[in-house]
Amino acid sequence: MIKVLFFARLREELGIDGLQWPWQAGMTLAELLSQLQGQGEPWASCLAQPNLLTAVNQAIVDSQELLADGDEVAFFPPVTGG
Amino acid sequence: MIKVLFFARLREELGIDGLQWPWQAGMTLAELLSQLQGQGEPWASCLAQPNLLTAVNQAIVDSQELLADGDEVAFFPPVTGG
Amino acid sequence: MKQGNIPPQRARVQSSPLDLQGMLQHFQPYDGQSDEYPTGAIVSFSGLVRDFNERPEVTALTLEHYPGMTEKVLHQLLLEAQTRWQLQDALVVHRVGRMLPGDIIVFVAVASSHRKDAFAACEYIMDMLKTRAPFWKKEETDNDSYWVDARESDAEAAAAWLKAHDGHRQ
Amino acid sequence: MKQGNIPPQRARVQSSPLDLQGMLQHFQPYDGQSDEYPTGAIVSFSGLVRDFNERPEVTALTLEHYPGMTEKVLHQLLLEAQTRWQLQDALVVHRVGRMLPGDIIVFVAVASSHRKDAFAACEYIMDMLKTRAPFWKKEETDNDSYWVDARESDAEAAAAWLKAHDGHRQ
Repeated sequence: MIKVLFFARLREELGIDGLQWPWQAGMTLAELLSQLQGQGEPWASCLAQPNLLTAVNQAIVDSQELLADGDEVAFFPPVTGG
Repeated sequence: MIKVLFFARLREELGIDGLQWPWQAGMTLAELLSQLQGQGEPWASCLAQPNLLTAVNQAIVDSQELLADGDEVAFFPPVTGG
Repeated sequence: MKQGNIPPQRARVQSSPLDLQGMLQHFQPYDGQSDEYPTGAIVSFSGLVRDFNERPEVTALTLEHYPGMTEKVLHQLLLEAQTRWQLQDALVVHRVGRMLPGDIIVFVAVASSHRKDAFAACEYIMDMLKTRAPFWKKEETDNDSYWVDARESDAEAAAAWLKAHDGHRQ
Repeated sequence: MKQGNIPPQRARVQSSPLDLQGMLQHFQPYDGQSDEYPTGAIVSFSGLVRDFNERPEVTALTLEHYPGMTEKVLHQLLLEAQTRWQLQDALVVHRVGRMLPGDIIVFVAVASSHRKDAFAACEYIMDMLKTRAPFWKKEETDNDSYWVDARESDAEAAAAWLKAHDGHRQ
């Protein structure tokens, strides 16, 4: 399984702060995103936001990242701290 | 009269922290410096140091500055605070 | 005075209020027992909640973060700064939760032998924090609340450091 | 929070020890009674006596100054910084007399709406102080004492600000 997390505006728009998603061998971050978007609205449009950031195991990565079983994947908007 | 002050290394080398010097109409800072140097050593060499800074009435000025009776003139080395 | 790598404990996230004096107590370079005094410069930055930002009448803000990742990123920024400049110590403390105008959001401090290094390292940590640390601000006015948008100027400030090769921004 | 010109009292010279916490008490932007909260950034600089400088084993230093002129120059630097950047407040406190390694020589703090302005103004004040404020350092080692020479790097740092037109150094 993959542990998926959502933060800030994304968490509010999806109405959920996280979920478990089945892992498949060879799965990339881009595939996970595509499967999540496949659940219809609000997933399709929310996860299509152009500036979306993604972290795997708490490090920001790009969409070609290969996922391992048990990974923690987070989706969030550009950061605004400090 | 002109109130003349010396600071730091200059004060130590001259062995004096200040003095009163007669003012003359039309006197520039360069003339005052020349008169002070005219007192022989250690004045001549001390006041010929290349990086000497001069302030008139507590503002740094160049040697063309015209002096007024009662002015406070200070000579000192480059500053090293902070 | 620490001389090795800055430990993870120097990067903190807390929901309790930050006070400048308390922060600096955590950042005294000498305990009165030191044998060596290499630090010549301490630069600190405090970020405060303003009453204007995206809208003119901000009454409060709430900071959300990504627990675990936040601390890692903040510590990583301290280590990066220590790689770029000669530092004896660095500290970053970021507050989360709900805050009011005037409250301190973030405190950064660095100690170096040289003032130029201390200024550059402190500003670097802040500029990078603004674009890489997973915090999100939601502002409140009297009749609304909204997520703050990321600023282009923050992205530019961070990018300028990455282009800089001499330890200073272009 | 002051909005007009920074008053002369914000530039001080003292022979008693400076402590960071006491300094920041003088630099709290808000008293809990404010109506407005324009300050988003406070940057502070503390300069400390190191145990190495021109020679490797400095045991103490004595700072001489030009009473009267010093305070004028320091206040002038605060006003110049306020002209160049948008500042709500600025403070400079410089110690004179004999000091030991670890002691604070100088403290500068500035408050601004924007962090870039606060960093630049604080560094500007320090760089200008180093070349324009009439202070002179005499260092002691175990068997000698000597006047510190002015540094070329300090003159260059000050000159870089005078060439800068966009509020930042070239």
